Amino acid sequence: MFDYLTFGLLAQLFINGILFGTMYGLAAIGLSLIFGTMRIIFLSQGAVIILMAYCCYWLFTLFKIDPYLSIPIIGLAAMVLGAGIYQGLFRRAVKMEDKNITLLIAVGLMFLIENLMAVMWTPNPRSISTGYTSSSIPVGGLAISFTRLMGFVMAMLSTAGVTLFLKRTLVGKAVRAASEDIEAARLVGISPHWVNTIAFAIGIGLCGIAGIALSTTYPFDPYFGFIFSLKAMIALALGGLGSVFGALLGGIILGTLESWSSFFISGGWADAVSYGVFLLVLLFKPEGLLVRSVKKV
Amino acid sequence: MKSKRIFWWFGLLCSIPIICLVFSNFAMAAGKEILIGAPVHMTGPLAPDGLELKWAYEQAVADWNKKGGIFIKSANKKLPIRLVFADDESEPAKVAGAIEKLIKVDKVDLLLGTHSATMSVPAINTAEKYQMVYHCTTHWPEMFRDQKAKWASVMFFSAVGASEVPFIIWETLLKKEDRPKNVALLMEDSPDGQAFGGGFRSHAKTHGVTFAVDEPWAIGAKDYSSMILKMKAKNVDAILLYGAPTDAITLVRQIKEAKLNVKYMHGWKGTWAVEFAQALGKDANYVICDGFWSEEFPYPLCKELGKRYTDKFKKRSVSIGAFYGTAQVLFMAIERAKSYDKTAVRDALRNAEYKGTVMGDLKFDEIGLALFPSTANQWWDGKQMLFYPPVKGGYQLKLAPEWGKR
Amino acid sequence: MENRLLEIKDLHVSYGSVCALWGVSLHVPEGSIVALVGANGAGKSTLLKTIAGMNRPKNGSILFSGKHITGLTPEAVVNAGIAMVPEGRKLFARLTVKENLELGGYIPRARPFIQKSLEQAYELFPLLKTKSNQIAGSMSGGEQQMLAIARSMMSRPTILMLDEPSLGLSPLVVKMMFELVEELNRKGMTILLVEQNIYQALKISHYAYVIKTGKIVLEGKGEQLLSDPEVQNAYLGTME
Amino acid sequence: MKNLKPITSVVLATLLLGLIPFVSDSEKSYLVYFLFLTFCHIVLTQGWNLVAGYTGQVSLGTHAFFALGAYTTAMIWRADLFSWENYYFDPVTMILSGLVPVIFALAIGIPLLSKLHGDYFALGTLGFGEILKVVCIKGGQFTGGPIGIMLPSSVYTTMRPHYWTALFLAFLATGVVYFMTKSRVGLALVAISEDETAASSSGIYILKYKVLAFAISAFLSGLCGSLYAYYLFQVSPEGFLILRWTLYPVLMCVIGGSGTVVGPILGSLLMTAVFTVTSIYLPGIHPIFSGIIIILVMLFMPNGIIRLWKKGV
Repeated sequence: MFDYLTFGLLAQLFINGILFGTMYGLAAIGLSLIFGTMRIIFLSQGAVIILMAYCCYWLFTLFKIDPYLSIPIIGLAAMVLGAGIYQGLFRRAVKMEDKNITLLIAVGLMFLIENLMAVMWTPNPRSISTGYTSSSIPVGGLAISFTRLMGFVMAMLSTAGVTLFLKRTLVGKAVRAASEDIEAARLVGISPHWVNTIAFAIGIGLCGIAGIALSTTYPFDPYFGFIFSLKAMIALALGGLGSVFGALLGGIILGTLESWSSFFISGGWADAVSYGVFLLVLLFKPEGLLVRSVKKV
Repeated sequence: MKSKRIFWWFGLLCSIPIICLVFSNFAMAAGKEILIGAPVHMTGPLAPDGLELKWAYEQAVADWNKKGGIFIKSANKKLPIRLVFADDESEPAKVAGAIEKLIKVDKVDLLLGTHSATMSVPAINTAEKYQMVYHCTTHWPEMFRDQKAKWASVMFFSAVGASEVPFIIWETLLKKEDRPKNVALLMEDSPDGQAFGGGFRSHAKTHGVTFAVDEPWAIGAKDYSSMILKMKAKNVDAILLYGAPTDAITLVRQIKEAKLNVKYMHGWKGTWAVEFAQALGKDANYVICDGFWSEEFPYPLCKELGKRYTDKFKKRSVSIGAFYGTAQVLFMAIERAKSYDKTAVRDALRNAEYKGTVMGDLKFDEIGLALFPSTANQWWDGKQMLFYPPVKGGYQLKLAPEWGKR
Repeated sequence: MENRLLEIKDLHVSYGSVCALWGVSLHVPEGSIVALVGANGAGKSTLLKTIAGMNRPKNGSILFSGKHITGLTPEAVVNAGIAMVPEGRKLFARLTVKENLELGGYIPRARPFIQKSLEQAYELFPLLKTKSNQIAGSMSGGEQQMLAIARSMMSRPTILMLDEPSLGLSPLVVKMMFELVEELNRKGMTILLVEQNIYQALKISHYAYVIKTGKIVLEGKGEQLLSDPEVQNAYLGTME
Repeated sequence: MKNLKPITSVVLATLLLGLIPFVSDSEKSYLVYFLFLTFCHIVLTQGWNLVAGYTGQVSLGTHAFFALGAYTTAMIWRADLFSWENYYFDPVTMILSGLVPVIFALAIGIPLLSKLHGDYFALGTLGFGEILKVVCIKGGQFTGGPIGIMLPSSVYTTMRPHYWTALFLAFLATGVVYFMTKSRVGLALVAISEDETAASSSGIYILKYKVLAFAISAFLSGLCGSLYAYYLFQVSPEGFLILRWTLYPVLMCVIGGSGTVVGPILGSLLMTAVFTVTSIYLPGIHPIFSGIIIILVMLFMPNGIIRLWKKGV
């Protein structure tokens, strides 16, 4: 039945899965910070990614700025936007016990962003077409998509950057501490609002990077993003909370899973397989596949 | 105390819309105009199509009103047409609400249809409940027949008929040695994709073609490399695909990245949008798209409609004529019935022929169904060039060379 | 007279409609150990949390070195110089020992001295230095309590509040813990100690308050209370 | 006496609302459709309220149970399961459409609720809905694939049965929530949402009550799905298995005031009115306004309208 299977094909399938999964991974890292510190089910993340993709598109068509050169501009703008979203929308709500409120604010924000984009840029799909769009690099008989490779590199660099920030700087350590136990963090003098603002800024900043990676690889329309919110959530659950690298790896596992299941079963079932695995993980190892259980003190 | 006041304010705010709804049955100036309602997608994922539909309906109304409207016997004069729209939010459950609103709040006389089969089924069901004329396009005749609607009418092509197009093209326009040997069928997991898929499979049998790859295509999937690898492994040289524009763009990009050489790529729905060509640039060349209509059709008004569309949207369309034609046929039916009474208009749309529309001559059967042929166009430098049905002295189909040799 | 470092006047705290503290007044002189003892649910932890800024009092005032700190955020209270070792230690279990300590010095006042404070902490607890890269959650209970105290010392406080430091520890470690508290006090630290282990707490404290259902019912010198028949009957009878 | 007052007023209001189709022509007035929609929303919202408002578990699977109910109705009808003449508003079909979701709720509820807390339960139920969607799209003849199952719309005569059934279901849902909260079960549920460890130590077998609440919620959603299938005459993944059928109830419940009996009713009425009116008067841009309204309400009235009122009294 699978007589056309060769080693090269499998290798290509594997690489594609990894490259594709980093996209989910990027979104999942951002989510792990936001969800980790504030327990917000931030469904508007996909919409923000698309918003950033539109910004990238704008810079490209209006000012002829190459998408990869716009990383610093968009990254910074996204961070400011993230801080603004926290201060404007979530500052009051995170204090409240009821998690539904933050969930609903996120939903409201999603409606708002999606439809604002539809009014501003029309609902027609947009895409960025450059010299390197749909070009690929041949490596030993395999073809590796250039834009996706760049996406992978960007994901790796930003994961490394965020990891360094969280591990090496005092503020980063404070973010990790707050995501573990916000009450204890307050008792050592960590201001939750400051930490949350930073978590949001980085989380949305990563959305900016994901937006650039997306806009160079895919065409997009205002409603394109929701699936990313869902998949990022799954990647996060696979990787486990509280670990940046885990979130990235969760995304890569998800991507590989989808790419293999759509090859061996059929394209339509890929989603069902990934959700099924997600449910199984939640049932049998809810702390995530990659997390060593640390006993709560 | 203060909170209590807020509550009363809130109660007031809450009751205003409800009162609005109750008393919005404003008496219409009956006999002064013909009021036609149309649900369209103004928001949601299908909004791009909805906005074109809206524009085309508005054009048709403006054209008729320029002529003074339509002669109505009971008023003994020409009455102008007025259109009201309702947003169906690209959602089957909401299209029902939109039609309820058009019938009950706006009290429309007749309905023009929304777009896409997913929406048409509940739309027709709802219109049927109120015995309201519902005249639409882009709804599959096979499904329409199943619905046994008494008040709706459809003008479209059948998926079965349209899906024969590629086989006819291969047999009539290509030399024997050029005909594809390993064909891949990629059909979107949607009612439309499934309808087409069934058509392709049955025609493949009669034309002696077997599909090397037959894959359903999940809507919004982002990675097609598995599919492409499968096609590569099976030496596919022709692809028939049905999918949304974003998905089709992604697919072609990934096909190029994977260096899969296909000499004949024929897409439905997703490949005709101008965004497809914009996103792909030169890579869109050689890709074939379907169409409902072409401004190169030898029918009246086609050239002008195409020009108006290009002036407004700065692009060409292969669909706008079908939308315009839908409204045009409804107005012709009112004109023929000399009345906008719904029974009269419905009867005028059954067992009737309408000549000289932008879609050519249309013949409605006893259930209110008219078929027109589907077209095939090839992208060439940003333009969809009509090559099927062949027009004299028109564009000739080109087969795609390898990616490196373009 | 004595210098009242921390003074609490007529404090009322309630959770929703449930009143937890009814007009509590007490004061902690500089350089002393003051113990606050009482049964489970008497309101001891509520009082500490209110001082730390985690609860908002309904009425009354908290003065620190003569300044009002009532209603400040926990961050501001720590920055003012009041450090708290919470009940159950509340370490950052997934962070390393060193990271836990560094975060102890997070507040602006202490941040410039982090390196120095770290050395001092290692000096006081040599064990922590050897385990500095270990994950905090993997240590034993006694070690964790040590870390919790060391972490709060990192903020260079003027007063240290300990909430049930002996909870869940073996008798030998409990003994060590109280010795440690005394040692800290000898080095000049003012300490407010909340304990259920009343005998030990009263033994080391200079002054003590007994709290019952949200009110102070008795107060006096530690040893004095220890020999008070009422205290003996009510609290110590059940103790060894 | 005091306890009877709310019951009698609700019964009276229901009876009065039941008279509306006699006053206002259901075939000509938009009001009847609007109220029908509102009642459907109330049923779903009360169902969600039972799980989230009273046990503190956020379920994002309402649309899955709603769709299961609709599919059950459509399948029974299509397969002519009982060889009856009429499946249109057939009580047995409707009750079965409520029970099938209950089976699924038990199947996923027991493992999910015993293992997961809070956010993971939300994600788990969301995952269940997505799996169901793929299964329905790929289900071939059995589920009708992406087209779904078409029902014979010729049986429709008037909207009155839809209206009355929706009203009855809304009344039923509200009644269920009311009696659940007044009974021992209800007290247990509130205890769960307040403090899980305390509730478990005081001897309440948490899982049983959580699963019970979840199952009743699925039952209500399934009934509502069945009713909506009778309205739309086509059961398709795009019409029923979309997240909106979950987000709307969540929104309406929280805006009205979750964990109360009257809050969800107010929330459903208000939000249905807001969505309808904005859709009519601001076509094309109304989701922007809906988004802004959601955010504003959550920022300034996070505990719901009902609590605003209670504070004032």
